[in-house]
Amino acid sequence: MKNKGFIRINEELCKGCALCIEVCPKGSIRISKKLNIKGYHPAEYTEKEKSKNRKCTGCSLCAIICPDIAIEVFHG
Amino acid sequence: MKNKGFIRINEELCKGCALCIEVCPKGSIRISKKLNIKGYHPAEYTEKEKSKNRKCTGCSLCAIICPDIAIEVFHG
Amino acid sequence: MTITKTIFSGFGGQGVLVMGYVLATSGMHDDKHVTFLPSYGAEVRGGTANCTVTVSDEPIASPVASFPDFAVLMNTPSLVKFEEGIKAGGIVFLNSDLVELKPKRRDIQVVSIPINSIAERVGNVRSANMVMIGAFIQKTGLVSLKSVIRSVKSIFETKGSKVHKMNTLAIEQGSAFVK
Amino acid sequence: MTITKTIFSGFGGQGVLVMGYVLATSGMHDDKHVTFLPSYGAEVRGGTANCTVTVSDEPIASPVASFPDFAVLMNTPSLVKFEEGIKAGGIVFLNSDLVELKPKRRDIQVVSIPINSIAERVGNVRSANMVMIGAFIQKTGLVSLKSVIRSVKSIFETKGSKVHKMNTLAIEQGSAFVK
Amino acid sequence: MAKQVFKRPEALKENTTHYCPGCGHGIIHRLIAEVIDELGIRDKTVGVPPAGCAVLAYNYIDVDMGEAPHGRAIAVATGIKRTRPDLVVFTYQGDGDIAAIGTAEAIHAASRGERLSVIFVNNGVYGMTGGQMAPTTLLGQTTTTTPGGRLPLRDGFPLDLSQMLAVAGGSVYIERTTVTSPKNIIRTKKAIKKAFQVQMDGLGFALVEILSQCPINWKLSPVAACRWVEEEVVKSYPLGVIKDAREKSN
Amino acid sequence: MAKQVFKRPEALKENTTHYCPGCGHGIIHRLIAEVIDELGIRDKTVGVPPAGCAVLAYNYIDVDMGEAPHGRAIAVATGIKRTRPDLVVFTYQGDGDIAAIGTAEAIHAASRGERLSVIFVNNGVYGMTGGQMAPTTLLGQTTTTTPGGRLPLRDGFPLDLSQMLAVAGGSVYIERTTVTSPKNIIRTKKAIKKAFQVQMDGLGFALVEILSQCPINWKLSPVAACRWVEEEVVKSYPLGVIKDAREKSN
Amino acid sequence: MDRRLMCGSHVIGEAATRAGCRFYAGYPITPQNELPEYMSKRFAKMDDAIFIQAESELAAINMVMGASMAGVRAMTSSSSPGISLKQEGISYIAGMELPAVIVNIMRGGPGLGNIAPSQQDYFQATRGGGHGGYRTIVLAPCSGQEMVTLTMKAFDLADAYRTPVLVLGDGLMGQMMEPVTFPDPIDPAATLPQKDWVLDGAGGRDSRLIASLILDPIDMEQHNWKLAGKYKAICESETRHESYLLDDAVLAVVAFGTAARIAKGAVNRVRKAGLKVGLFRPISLWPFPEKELKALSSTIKHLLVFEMNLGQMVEDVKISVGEQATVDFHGRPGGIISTPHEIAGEITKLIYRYDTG
Amino acid sequence: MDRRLMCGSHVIGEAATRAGCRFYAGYPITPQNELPEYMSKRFAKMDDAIFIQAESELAAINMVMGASMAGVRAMTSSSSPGISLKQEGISYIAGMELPAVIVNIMRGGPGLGNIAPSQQDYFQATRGGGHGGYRTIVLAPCSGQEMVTLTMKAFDLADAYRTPVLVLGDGLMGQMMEPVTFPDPIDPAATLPQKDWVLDGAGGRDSRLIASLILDPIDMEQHNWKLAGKYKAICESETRHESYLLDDAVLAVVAFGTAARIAKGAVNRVRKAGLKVGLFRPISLWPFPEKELKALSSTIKHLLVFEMNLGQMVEDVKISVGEQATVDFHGRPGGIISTPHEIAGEITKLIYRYDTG
Ligand SMILES: Cc1ncc(C[n+]2csc(CCOP(=O)(O)OP(=O)(O)O)c2C)c(N)n1
Ligand SMILES: Cc1ncc(C[n+]2csc(CCOP(=O)(O)OP(=O)(O)O)c2C)c(N)n1
Ligand code: SF4
Ligand code: SF4
Ligand code: SF4
Ligand code: SF4
Ligand code: SF4
Ligand code: SF4
Ligand SMILES: [Mg+2]
Ligand SMILES: [Mg+2]
Repeated sequence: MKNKGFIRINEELCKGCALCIEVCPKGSIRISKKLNIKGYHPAEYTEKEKSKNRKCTGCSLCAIICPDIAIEVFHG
Repeated sequence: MKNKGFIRINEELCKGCALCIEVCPKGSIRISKKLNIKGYHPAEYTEKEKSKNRKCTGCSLCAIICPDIAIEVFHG
Repeated sequence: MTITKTIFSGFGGQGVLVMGYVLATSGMHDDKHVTFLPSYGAEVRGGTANCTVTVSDEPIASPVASFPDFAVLMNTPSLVKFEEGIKAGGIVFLNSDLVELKPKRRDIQVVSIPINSIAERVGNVRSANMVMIGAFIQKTGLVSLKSVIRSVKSIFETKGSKVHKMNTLAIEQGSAFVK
Repeated sequence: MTITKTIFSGFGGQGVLVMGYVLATSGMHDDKHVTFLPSYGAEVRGGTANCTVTVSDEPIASPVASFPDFAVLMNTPSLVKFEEGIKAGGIVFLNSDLVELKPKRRDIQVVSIPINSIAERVGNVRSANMVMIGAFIQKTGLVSLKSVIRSVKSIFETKGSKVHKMNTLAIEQGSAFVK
Repeated sequence: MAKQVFKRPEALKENTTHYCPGCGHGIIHRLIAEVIDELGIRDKTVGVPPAGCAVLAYNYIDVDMGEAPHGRAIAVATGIKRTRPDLVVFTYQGDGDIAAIGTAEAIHAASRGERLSVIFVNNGVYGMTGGQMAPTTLLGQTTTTTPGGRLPLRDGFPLDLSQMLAVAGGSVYIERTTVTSPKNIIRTKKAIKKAFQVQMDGLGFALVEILSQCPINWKLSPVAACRWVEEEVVKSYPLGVIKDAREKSN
Repeated sequence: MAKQVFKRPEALKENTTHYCPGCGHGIIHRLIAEVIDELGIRDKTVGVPPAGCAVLAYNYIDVDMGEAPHGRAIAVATGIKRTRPDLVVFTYQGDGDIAAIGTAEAIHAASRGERLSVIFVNNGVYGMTGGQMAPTTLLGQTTTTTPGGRLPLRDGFPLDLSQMLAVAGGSVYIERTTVTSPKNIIRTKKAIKKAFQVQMDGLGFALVEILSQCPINWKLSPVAACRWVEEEVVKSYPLGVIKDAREKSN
Repeated sequence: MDRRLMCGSHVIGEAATRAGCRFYAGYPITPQNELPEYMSKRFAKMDDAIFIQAESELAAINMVMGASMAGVRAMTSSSSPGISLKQEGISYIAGMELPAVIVNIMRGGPGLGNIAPSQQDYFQATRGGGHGGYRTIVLAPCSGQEMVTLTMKAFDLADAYRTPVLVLGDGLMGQMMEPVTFPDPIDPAATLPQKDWVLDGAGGRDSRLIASLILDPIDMEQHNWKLAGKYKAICESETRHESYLLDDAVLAVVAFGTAARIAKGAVNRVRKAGLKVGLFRPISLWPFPEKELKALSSTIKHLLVFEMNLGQMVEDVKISVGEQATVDFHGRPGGIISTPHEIAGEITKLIYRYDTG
Repeated sequence: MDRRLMCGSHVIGEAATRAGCRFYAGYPITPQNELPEYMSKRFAKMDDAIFIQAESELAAINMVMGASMAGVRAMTSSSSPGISLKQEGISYIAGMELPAVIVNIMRGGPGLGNIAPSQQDYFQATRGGGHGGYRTIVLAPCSGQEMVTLTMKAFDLADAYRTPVLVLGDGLMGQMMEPVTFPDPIDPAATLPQKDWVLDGAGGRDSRLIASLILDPIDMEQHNWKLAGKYKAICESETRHESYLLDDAVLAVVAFGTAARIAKGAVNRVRKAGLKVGLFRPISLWPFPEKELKALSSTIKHLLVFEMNLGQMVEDVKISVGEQATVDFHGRPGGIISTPHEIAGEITKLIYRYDTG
């Protein structure tokens, strides 16, 4: 599907600040229950890269605000 | 005579800067030929305290600008 | 044993410094010599917080513990960092809810306690450190329970009696777990 | 005499430092050891300017003169200040146009010169210091006239030949007065 | 094939930062790195980090860096830039660094028109030392040295350094932005780029003041901290271009 | 009988000043002394002189005085005033003192609204040390450290500290005057009196910037120096009230 | 009396307040932020006490100068780099003979260094890091309780001699908590003698001047000799030190502050092993207890100086004992806190080297 | 070669320029205003040289820090109070191992003091007035010509050891004019070796860092031991002194800078009277010529230290000679310049006291 995107979150870089969640217009990110090695609950992407039903548009807003450059954004 | 004034210049306080001369509307002050102990040619009042023909009005402009408080002004 | 050193370590936010402070204050109430030394890495953010408490019958030379008698470790990185230094025969107190690794050394005693679970049962994860203190005191007998309760009460003085009750309960539960 | 100290003193603006500088440079040209030390009271305004020049056949220890051999005094306050310190047998050069007092000491030689009058005759009061230097050199023989002319020329290099001619004339007139 | 549309800029090293969760410093670092990449100046850029939370900026931004004493970044940068005018020199400074101890250095560099790009990260507190009052702290704001909140009579008023720098004859471009939302972040990046460009064009002193969030010392969640900037902080420090004399000095 | 209508104020000692002929410092000293006399506050005034030509101000103005290191007069005055709010504390500072080395102290005291009266004597050079460039030196002006005249690229632009201080939240009254003519001198005296009054009313920070003549370092006669202030200096430093927030802060 | 568990920085703050300190100006720097923070809270509750967070260390020391001119007991504090910035001000305070208390909670250096405990500013403190050859009294506590007594003493000495007094701690001293007790606070207005030199408005008296400018070299020299006389008096009356197990010792460790504390632990250790070793702890670093150490060296022939730096106090030790005793040095610069074990090792090595065991 | 009559401050400026100095930042202060003034004029005529009149001494030293990071030979200068303000910066420069030359034309103190020549900053210069236990090389010329050689040497040493070097003069040294000759200027671009650590943009290489922050105590300690190693090497290779008429002497005057010059005059005087007296003049104050003085004291048993202060170098002399020689001190603090006559009197007194005439 065109114009759709997905993101990858590096769990070990993430500090669970939730800013990405706040700005995502599609609600595609949430805080995970697990703890990473630094003791944070990282953000997790709620959609599947391969899924056709992704709401994520690849708008990059999450990545733009991520203070820890934990998010990579892809189109396609 | 009413409204007339005169000034006294303390020669040893004076540094001969000539600011008083510049501001005197009556031209009643000039630089003296003598040197004071500090090596300056002091200002001198050209009029006589007792004279009736004084032009000096006691306006105090000279005293106001004197940086060395070398001038006293009198009325009467 | 006249001089005992304990290290408390965990994430910032786990109340690690409060545990140390409670132990040191309690030692003081028991008329022992005590020192409390926080790690003060404030100029650099992140990482683990830790502190060292010394309780002694004699004046204390160094408040630092190269080889602590006891280590209270609230998370995995703390175990990684401090396991090696613990005195042979010493005791490690682990928060088994969060520490995923197992100590490798065989010459130390390991006390594993599901601190977070107990705390949640008591009513609030935030009292995890009180649970741990309860267990620690029970096991080591380093200071009197009475002094601990007194210390905790005074520390949380402004927080009201509800908090005090919960803290007391948490200490008791921790204590009970290792009894 | 292998080491000679001279003090130059007067109002700021009388070219006192230039006189000292001319003497020191001339000594240098004569291959002597020289030092020139200005009074550097720049942090406080007013008062007299003075400098000390030492001319010597040997390296100079102190550039300061507690007891100068010569004193060139361009105004009354300078005489008041320096008379006492002059070495017995020393020479005082006075600008008689401006110095109203007479030296009290009998053990020093006094050379009085109407510096300002001579300078005005030469064409400019501002060359008063050159008149004095001429007299000073003539009387003391401390440095060669040749070197003095050379020094003065180089100092006023940028001022052109007219100034140089006037300076040379002033030096000659000063010299002639005490010859 | 999936195409990557957002990735770490080249001028940013792959280290995890030491900053607290949600801290604005990380965002600002990335923006600087992106600007350096886009201008293609990594090989002629020199940065001067502050004493402040960003003291370790050199662990992240991958350019030559020379550390300055607290408050003296601009003086150090001046020494570098004057002797090597071909370099692009920027400072990165907190509000304590530039608006307290380094006030004189900032004002005089602006007055001299030093060709520097200053990234001024205003988070209203001394982050690194544990949240004491900064000159920029808001009235009423509680910090570890303003018990009960900042009182004007005791602690003074918030200081608007950028407005003061705008008075200086040599300052060419001054803008105030935030990094609290993607929109604001994009604006901030543009401002940073302009600040670099002003230097490269030899025009004079350029500064971007970024109102940044310090969740840990404000005792707010990162999201709430961003909101607080947008709702409260901007009242004392209005956003926008404070000075743009690029035409004039051209 | 002749009646004396102008005489030395009581708060001025009878010493000859060490200032050069025509220097503005002497006039300003007298004005301060007159204001102290008129307000009747000699017995509760403390002055803080600078390092600068006026370093010996205590030899002339007859009040308690405490000397400050160069540039720190305002900090010293703050220490005095805060612990003894009943006193009237003024500083007397040159442009090098307050606008160069003491910039930060001035700006932060203004921002804190310290209840001080600052007499800022701007003569555009470092008088005491022999006429070097000051931050306030005019463009093109030759000094002992600006051979060939001040060049903006090399030496920077003239600094307008008073305008910057006006930005500060705690500054209440700022005016710029001269002492080049009787009229201006009378205005200056009024300004000084206001600056004292603002402090006595507990309103905040007050400053009078006086453009003063330094004939010796400008290499002008005193009369020409006054003219130069009136014709040239005021172009860069316009006269008048720069800030008056007395109502507001009342 | 009430024992309280407090960190060193808080202890200093409380002790200063009880000693009548009513003005504090400072600027944050680790590892002493707890001190300005404490003062801000403590003074906020008092009517007559002023806390100012200054815009810089420079401003802070000069504010203290002003407060002292106005007659108030005043204090500032910082850590190493910030103390360097205060050097000009300290020189002025010394020159003007003003009392002031300056706290340095030392950290690792040079430069920005780190925030670990260190004793690298000994020279700066004892030789006057500023210009002009003045001296400052330097007191170096080694425990919380001693911080109480020495901080309070610092204010008394500052007033008595009209001179700046430094309290020299390090990150460990500042951060460590120990139980302490405080004496009752004094009321400065009621207790302290009036100062007849303060600036408080020339009411009914001639105007006063406090200045360090002395243009005439003759007067300046006289002033410096006067200061020298004062310094001599201080040297004669104000040396402080602790002797620990020295009576029968063949070797003495010489150490101050944190290092001394650790050294004491080491001495206890080696004593258990039968070695006759004691500790000489200078408490006043300036005036250095030179005579006392000299006297000691007539019987104890071996000294081991232990400092958390590259060797600074060791110079004072050498000057004190001349060739009467061997002087060895062990140093740890940069923030690693030695263990008593390590120092015991050094002691033992020396005992064997000199064969005095 | 061309001899020129120049004041010391101008001499330093010209020598620095000829040594390849291409950056100067400073702030006016008497008695060294002639130096920034000279630099402003000298550099105005050069294309590749930068003069900045900084807004303060603090800014100046930090600008020099930056210029040095960029690889340029850089200098600042001031007089005592201004040098105090530079202490933090000097500590950073030492910590970051940057070359820099700092000139202190000392004046009387403490505080604002006066502008007369003085040697009161010896401790500050030689012990590092800043924090962190670093050291700076300190060179003390005693004549115009030596100002030429030592100023130029200062730049070489600064580069060779990557360390700040102080040139220590006083008001007399700075103001006095003497004839001097200069060597040909070097072209720094052509003559000086490239520095492989400078900040000039990470083109074709990894990015570089110059910093003094070293958070880990282990690394910090290592860095300090590295500095200590460098300091040891400097002590071994870079002591400088002058011996004057010492071969047969029974008493030596020890003095530096202006004091040494006057002492030399005194020695000449008493020699004429038949007294066997010489002069030992430390030229490098740090490293202090300790070994050389120690060696001397095996034959010369009486030393008279003469300083224009209350006694500072005298400590180094005592440390050097231990009890091998008597050490007496004569000091003049505050700007009075002793006469050779006065010092000759002191010498004579001692000769009689020790009965070694
Ligand atoms: C001379 C000096 N004083 C104080 C410090 C301690 N210090 C380090 S960073 C800092 C202030 C940090 O605040 P800010 O500049 O606002 O940066 P932030 O941490 O908030 O980003 C201080 C006071 C220091 N390193 N050096
Ligand atoms: C720390 C320090 N730096 C420099 C000086 C030297 N100094 C004394 S006054 C002065 C500047 C004087 O200029 P300004 O403040 O404008 O006063 P003015 O003499 O022109 O009235 C300077 C640089 C000093 N005393 N202390
Ligand atoms: S790219 Fe846009 S839509 Fe996708 S997760 Fe990020 S913010 Fe949400
Ligand atoms: S913004 Fe970045 S750091 Fe924050 S939660 Fe999202 S991914 Fe994690
Ligand atoms: S009082 Fe007026 S008229 Fe009289 S001399 Fe002075 S200026 Fe002239
Ligand atoms: S103004 Fe005063 S100092 Fe100047 S000439 Fe007139 S009387 Fe003399
Ligand atoms: S303290 Fe504040 S500024 Fe510093 S890293 Fe944490 S959030 Fe960021
Ligand atoms: S130098 Fe200038 S400011 Fe100083 S006294 Fe002379 S004229 Fe006045
Ligand atoms: Mg901040
Ligand atoms: Mg000025």
